[in-house]
Amino acid sequence: MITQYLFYFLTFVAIFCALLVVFSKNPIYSALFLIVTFFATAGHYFLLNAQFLAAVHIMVYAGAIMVLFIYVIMMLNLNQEIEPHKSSLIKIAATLCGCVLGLVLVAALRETDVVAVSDYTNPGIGLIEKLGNVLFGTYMVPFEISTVLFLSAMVGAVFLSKKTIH
Amino acid sequence: MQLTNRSKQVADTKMTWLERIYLPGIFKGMMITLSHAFKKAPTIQYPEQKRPIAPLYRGQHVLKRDDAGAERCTACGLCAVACPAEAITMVAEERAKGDEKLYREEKYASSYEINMLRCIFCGLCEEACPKEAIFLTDRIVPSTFQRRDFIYGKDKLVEKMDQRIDVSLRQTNNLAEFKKNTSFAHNKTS
Amino acid sequence: MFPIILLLLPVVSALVLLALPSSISKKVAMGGSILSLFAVLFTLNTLRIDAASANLVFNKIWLSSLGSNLSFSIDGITMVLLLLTNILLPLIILSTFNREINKPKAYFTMMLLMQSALLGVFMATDGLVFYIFWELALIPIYFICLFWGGEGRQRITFKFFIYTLLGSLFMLVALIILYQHTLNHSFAINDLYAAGKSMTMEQQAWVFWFFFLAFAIKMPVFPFHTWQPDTYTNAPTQGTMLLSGIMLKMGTYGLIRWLLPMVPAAVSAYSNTVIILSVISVVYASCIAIVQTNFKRLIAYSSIAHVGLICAGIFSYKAEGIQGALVQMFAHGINVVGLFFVCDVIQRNAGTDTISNLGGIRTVNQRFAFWFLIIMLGSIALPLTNSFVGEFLLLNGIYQYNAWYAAIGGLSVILGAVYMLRSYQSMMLGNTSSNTLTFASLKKSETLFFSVIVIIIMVCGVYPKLILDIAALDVLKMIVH
Amino acid sequence: MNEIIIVAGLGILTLLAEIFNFKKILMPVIIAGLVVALVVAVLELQGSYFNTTFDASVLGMLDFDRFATCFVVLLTTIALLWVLINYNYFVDESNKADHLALILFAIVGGYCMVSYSNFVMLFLGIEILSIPMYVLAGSKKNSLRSNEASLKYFLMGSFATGILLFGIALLYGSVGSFDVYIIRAKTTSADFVMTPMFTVGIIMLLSAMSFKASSAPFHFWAPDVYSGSPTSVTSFMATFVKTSAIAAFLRLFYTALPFVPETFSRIFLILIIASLFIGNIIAVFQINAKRLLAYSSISHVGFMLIAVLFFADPRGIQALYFYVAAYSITTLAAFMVVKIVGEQSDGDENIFAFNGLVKRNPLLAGTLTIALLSMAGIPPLSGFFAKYNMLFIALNHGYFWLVIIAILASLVGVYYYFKIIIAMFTGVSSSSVPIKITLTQKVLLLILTLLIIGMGLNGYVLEMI
Amino acid sequence: MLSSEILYKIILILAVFAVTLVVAMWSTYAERKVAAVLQDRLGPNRAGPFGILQPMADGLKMFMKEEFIPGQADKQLFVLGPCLAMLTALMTGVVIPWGGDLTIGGHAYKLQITDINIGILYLLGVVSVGVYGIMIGGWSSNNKYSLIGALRASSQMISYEIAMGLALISLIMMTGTLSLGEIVGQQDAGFANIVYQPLGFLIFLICAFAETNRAPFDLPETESELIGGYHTEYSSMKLGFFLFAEYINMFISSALIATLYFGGYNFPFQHSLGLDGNMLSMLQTFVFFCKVFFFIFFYMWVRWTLPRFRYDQLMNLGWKVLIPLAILNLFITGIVLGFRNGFFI
Amino acid sequence: MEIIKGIPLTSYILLCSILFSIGALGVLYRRNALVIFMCIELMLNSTNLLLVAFSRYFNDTNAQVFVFFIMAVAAAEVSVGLAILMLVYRNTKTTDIDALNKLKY
Repeated sequence: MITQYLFYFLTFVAIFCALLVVFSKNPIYSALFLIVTFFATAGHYFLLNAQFLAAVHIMVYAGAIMVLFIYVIMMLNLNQEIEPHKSSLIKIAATLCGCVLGLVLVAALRETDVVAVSDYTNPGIGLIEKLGNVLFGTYMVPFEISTVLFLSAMVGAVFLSKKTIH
Repeated sequence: MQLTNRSKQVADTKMTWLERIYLPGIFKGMMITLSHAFKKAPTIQYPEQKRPIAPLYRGQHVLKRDDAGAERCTACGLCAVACPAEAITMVAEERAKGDEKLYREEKYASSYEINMLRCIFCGLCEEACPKEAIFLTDRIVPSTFQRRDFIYGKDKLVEKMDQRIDVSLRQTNNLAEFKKNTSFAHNKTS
Repeated sequence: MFPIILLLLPVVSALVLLALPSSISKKVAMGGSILSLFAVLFTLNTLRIDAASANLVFNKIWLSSLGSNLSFSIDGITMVLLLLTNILLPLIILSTFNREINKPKAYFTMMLLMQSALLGVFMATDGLVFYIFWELALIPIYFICLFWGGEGRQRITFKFFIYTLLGSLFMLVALIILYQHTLNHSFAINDLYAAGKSMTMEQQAWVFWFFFLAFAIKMPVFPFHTWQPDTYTNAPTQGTMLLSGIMLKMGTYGLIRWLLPMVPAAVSAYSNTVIILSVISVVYASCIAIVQTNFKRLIAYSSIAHVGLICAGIFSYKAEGIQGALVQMFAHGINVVGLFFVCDVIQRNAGTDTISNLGGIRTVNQRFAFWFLIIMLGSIALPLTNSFVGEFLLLNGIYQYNAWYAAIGGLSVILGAVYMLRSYQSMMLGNTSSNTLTFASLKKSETLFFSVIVIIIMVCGVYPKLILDIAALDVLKMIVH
Repeated sequence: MNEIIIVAGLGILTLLAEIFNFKKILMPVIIAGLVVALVVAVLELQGSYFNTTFDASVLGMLDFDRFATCFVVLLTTIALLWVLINYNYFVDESNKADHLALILFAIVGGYCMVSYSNFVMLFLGIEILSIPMYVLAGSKKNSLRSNEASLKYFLMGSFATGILLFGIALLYGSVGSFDVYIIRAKTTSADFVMTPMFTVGIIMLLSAMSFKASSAPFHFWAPDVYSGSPTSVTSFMATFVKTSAIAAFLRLFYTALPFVPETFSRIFLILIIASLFIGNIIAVFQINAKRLLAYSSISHVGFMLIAVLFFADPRGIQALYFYVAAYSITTLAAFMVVKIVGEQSDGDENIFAFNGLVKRNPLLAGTLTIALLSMAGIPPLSGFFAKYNMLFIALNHGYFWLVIIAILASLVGVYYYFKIIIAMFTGVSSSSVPIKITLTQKVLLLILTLLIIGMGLNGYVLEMI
Repeated sequence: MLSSEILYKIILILAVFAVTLVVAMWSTYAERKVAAVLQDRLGPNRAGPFGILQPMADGLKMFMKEEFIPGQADKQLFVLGPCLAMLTALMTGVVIPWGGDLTIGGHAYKLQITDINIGILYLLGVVSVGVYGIMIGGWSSNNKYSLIGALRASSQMISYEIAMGLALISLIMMTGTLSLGEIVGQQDAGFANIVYQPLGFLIFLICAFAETNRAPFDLPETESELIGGYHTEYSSMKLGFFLFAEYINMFISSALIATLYFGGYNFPFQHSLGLDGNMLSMLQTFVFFCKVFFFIFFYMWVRWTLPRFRYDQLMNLGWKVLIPLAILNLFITGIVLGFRNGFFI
Repeated sequence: MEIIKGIPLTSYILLCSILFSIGALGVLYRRNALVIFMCIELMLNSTNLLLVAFSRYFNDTNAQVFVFFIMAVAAAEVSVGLAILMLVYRNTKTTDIDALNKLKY
């Protein structure tokens, strides 16, 4: 029972805050609402018994990514959104597009009857041991390859942020 | 030019590895601070404990009255002239009939102000005074919040009859001798 | 062996030419082209002795996954065109003597490459190879026109290029369709023939029209001709000669070699339409030629008229018609090159080729007028000139198909006479104008050029068997087949 | 896998070069490394060596089958040529090591994209390729255009990544695996029902992949990014990145979802036709050479997608491979010339900068002409054979009208390619100073020209895969 | 769940909160007192005996002060900042094991609010969220100094979190668990982790200093340059929250250091004392708090010994020294573990 | 575990679809590059949630590992993206993408 209420509460928070992310005038409010959305998602993870991911989610998204965002907003001092010539036509079109996409998705996926496994005899899938085994077993190669990704992201970020000397 | 023996020669030598990791240095520093924990605190709890003050301590001024309670000051202005900080101002007035009890001379200071923020407590006013009217005492000028409160008028400077202030504490023998000399006018009794 | 030698000779001479200093480019190019001419004559000899000689065929495995092989062969029909090409090329190069050419190296390289490509088109017996050479022939001439052409050449040459490319792309589609119907997935011409015949009528119709579009644009036949007069006028003289003298024949050759035997059902169904188009083309072009004020444009339109007749003759699908077409192709090539050289000489000496600005050249330069006269007569198919044989045979063939068409087509001879003679009259006869007063006498090379042309005109006119014999057998074979 | 290790190692070596200061010999080392990678790939292709060094767990993620190895060979060749062509670009660059490392990492991403057998690797490969590209697009840090290109590329690219991921998630939801072979087994089994979720997932995957391959109508970023980025980077994007993207696109169906192109052929046709027309028609109005080439590349994607649509055709994959190879080599040549010319006119890549190029440097003009003719599909250049194959396949499947559309579109294409050619040959240039190029550049130009001419005339590349 | 257990948990939560708050309150007092002691002074001694009631007075003063929100500030966020700081500071206490089991009525109760299996990750997560309070507070003040303070705080915390995480990973590799309860349990059986992870401990210690914005890493609130940094504009209890949060963080990080590296509530020879369970637990809790107080003292000790870093030095230390060191530590740990598990043989 | 009993998988799918659409809407609706970027993060996040839900209902760890990789990539992307944003801001003093119009012909 309580999980259902929790589910609805978290869902409401997630969607409401996601909407506020889009419609807040001030970028920092967008960022803060996004953080709340992330927390709601993390709550969902907990509900889905993926504690490890929930913690990592908080650490990575709320703890690192959004801090960077807010850091940048602060550094660029984007207090008030400056969108003077945003034509309402584009706004309407964008809203329409988004709504249509949402409608299509919802309509298409409304009736999905996914055959879920009925027995949850193996509740440990969200646990770190299990995840670790899969990650370092089956997914060894992508794990190694992702280091290349990080290296390139790092080199790239450093390169872009360096001041050029003429 | 060497002024003291405590100066240390500074050299820009390359630090050794051990110095560069700083940990031993930090440890040394920590030990130094820790060692201070075991030293006796030299604090004096002021209102309760007081430090002894020097006999020559020059504190807040006082305008003395004579034994009969009349103000000694005749508003000659010598103190103001002598004051290097120009902290003293006064207004002189002629003694009115019936005020003989109040003022010793025929002329008196109707207003006498010392700006305590300017005063440097040098004591020259005291020395200049021919009437033995102004003295520096061992009292401390209390702090206040307003600037104007530091301009002391006669209300604060002239001693109250019921709280006579003993100025003899700071008076050296030489001075006492000198002031006892009756050939000076101010020591004459009227 | 011969095909590949013929193909590579111009390329080799182009390479040699590139390696040598530009001052002797002309001579090298000349030498190379004459060498080619000898080679082709030698081939002709072989063909006469033994038409089935293995040396006349070249076959090499090439893009096997595409079903295409490097295969060339030479038969009588091909031979006529090879001969034409290799005779004309020395002449065209000769026409540059005494002319200042900007960047001669590139110019002659382009020409020699063009020659190679043209020979490839004529000799190819593989669909893809044919297509490649077909397109390849376009590139050098495009650059010749673009780089050495006259005012406004960017637009005009581009139009020309797009037109021909459009046509050839449709031909490519037709080739692919044919290829897909071959049994053993091959582009070999015989397989394609077989495939074409095996197709349904509707498919044949598509293939037919796609092929025809490509050839019609190249020839050109009304209503695909609009690129031609502008391009002829605009191109440098040698470019025009190449275009009209040889390239044009690619279209007519294509009809004979690729279209007619490929989709017989469609040919018989649509030949009427095509012949009507051709006849319209003849009359229309002739009429327009009459009102032309510019001599070069006039030749261009006359060329359309001639080609129209050739096209009609071919589609009559009679031995006479095809024979006539071959002879006329040869003759037209020679004549039109001669005419364009005439035009070039006039242009150089008088500074203009507007007919009304000229006049009385005969009084200034009689020999030139004489050469011009003979070439002109050849062009209007006077008996004893080479064209006469061709036109006669063509009309004969068309007549067998339909007398009315022959009658209307025959108008071309009369109309041709009208515009040619009129222009000759107003340019050569009458009073000299300020432009023609200083008409210089002919240079040695020019005389040589004209004499060769005139000799060929006369010889072929008097003894047409020379040409007729080469292809007679093959034409018969084709008709019977 | 060997190539991945070699190139990733090279990348790390490059970063170390910055620290240990051996930047001088860096370029030769990298070129040598790439050559080694190429040789290894070719040896693998011939099946002689190296094929059994990695166990099944590696192969569960990456599958170096013939398809993958062939594309690895192609990608390595492109990369090698690119490095050679842009040798000068790196000589006077202060951030040489950074740039090179990014490029090398991007190459690793490309390898992953052509050899994935699990969607994780597809996703990672795309990202490893994209992230260096986002950075390199903005590598001209003081140029507003470069910045803009970078930002647009980045935003659009991440958006597409989001869509791709959602598509993968939905696909997973309806099939239950990320492994392409399992997906193939499940989706091709008899009792597989196409749920709406599956369909939506596929459509999202398609959209994202067509974005990465810059096919219309997901092409908006391409012209801006191509024209804003430094020319060297643009040439990398137009060749290497596009090749990887198209290969990944094809591999998706080749390995995982063989029935999808048929089932969703309408979507493909829309993509193809839109690419052909949008690419070609908008290119007509361009006056910036890089932008023009960008639009032309969009139209080329239209052609490539024909082979993706009909990949089940016995010649489908071959045709695509050849097309991509021909297109890449041609584009490399074209961009090389554009870059040299652009440098001469202070980074201005307008078509007018090409005016009278033939007088200033015939070799450059010649190479560009050949390249453009090849792109226009004029025989016997490789571009012709490439397009020919595509038309052939389309006809094979009875898409007659598609062929007609393709032909009309490529005729339009001829128009703008010739705009540059005409400018080169007849335009009056503002300066008549001859453009000097180094001997290496000359040799490279010649090699590229020969490749463009020779690739089609020789069936090797076509039959390689 | 048993209702008694729920009741117990509620009591424990309240107790932990209370203890945390009390410790934090008296930490302020301790700070001043320790400072005085180390500087040969007396420190606060007027309020109550030895000034022990000083925190009360301070708190009272804080409450009585005027609430002031700058006109240009973002009102909501200005209030949200200190609240967040306080919230995240308080959230960390739930996973720390404060002592052994208490047996009441035959039922064993753990002296730990919850022993979730990802305890360390939870801690890292909460700590990483902790920076928001400072950032939001600093930004919403609309003051240059506050903003710079907030920027410094965020970059500093993010930078040092990495090294801290890496140091912890070595520890996790060694212990093989993320649960703090288990880590403490393991140290009961063997040596304290400091013996195995001296370098990791050092890194963790330094990072803990940086994460709590304590001297010598108190760049975000440097009085001399930033007039108090992110809380320049704050007054009254909102300022109190910020200060309080800092002390709570200090307390919790001391507790963490003790738990992770110094055996938690264990002490040598505890089982040979012959005490019964509950007594032992009490003693253990006492020992644990002793350890914690030592580290709190250590914090203060360091504060009054070492001078503050310059900003670039701070970053250099974090990125160029600590992270490589942590990676080295990780590497060494990996190799040693590999040898121990026979991976290389 | 009956923790998710009573909540059908469809609910999660719908939730994720809606979140995804809101993200996409934001990308189209907003002009500020930073906010667009945030909305993209929102989209990635909805994907993560969807995968986790699937993983729970399929009892399959693979999806969670995939989420792990998505998070990793998102982090890398953010670092590069913000660097690019800063770069743009340094030159234009704005993050409004409409101000970036140098690349129109």
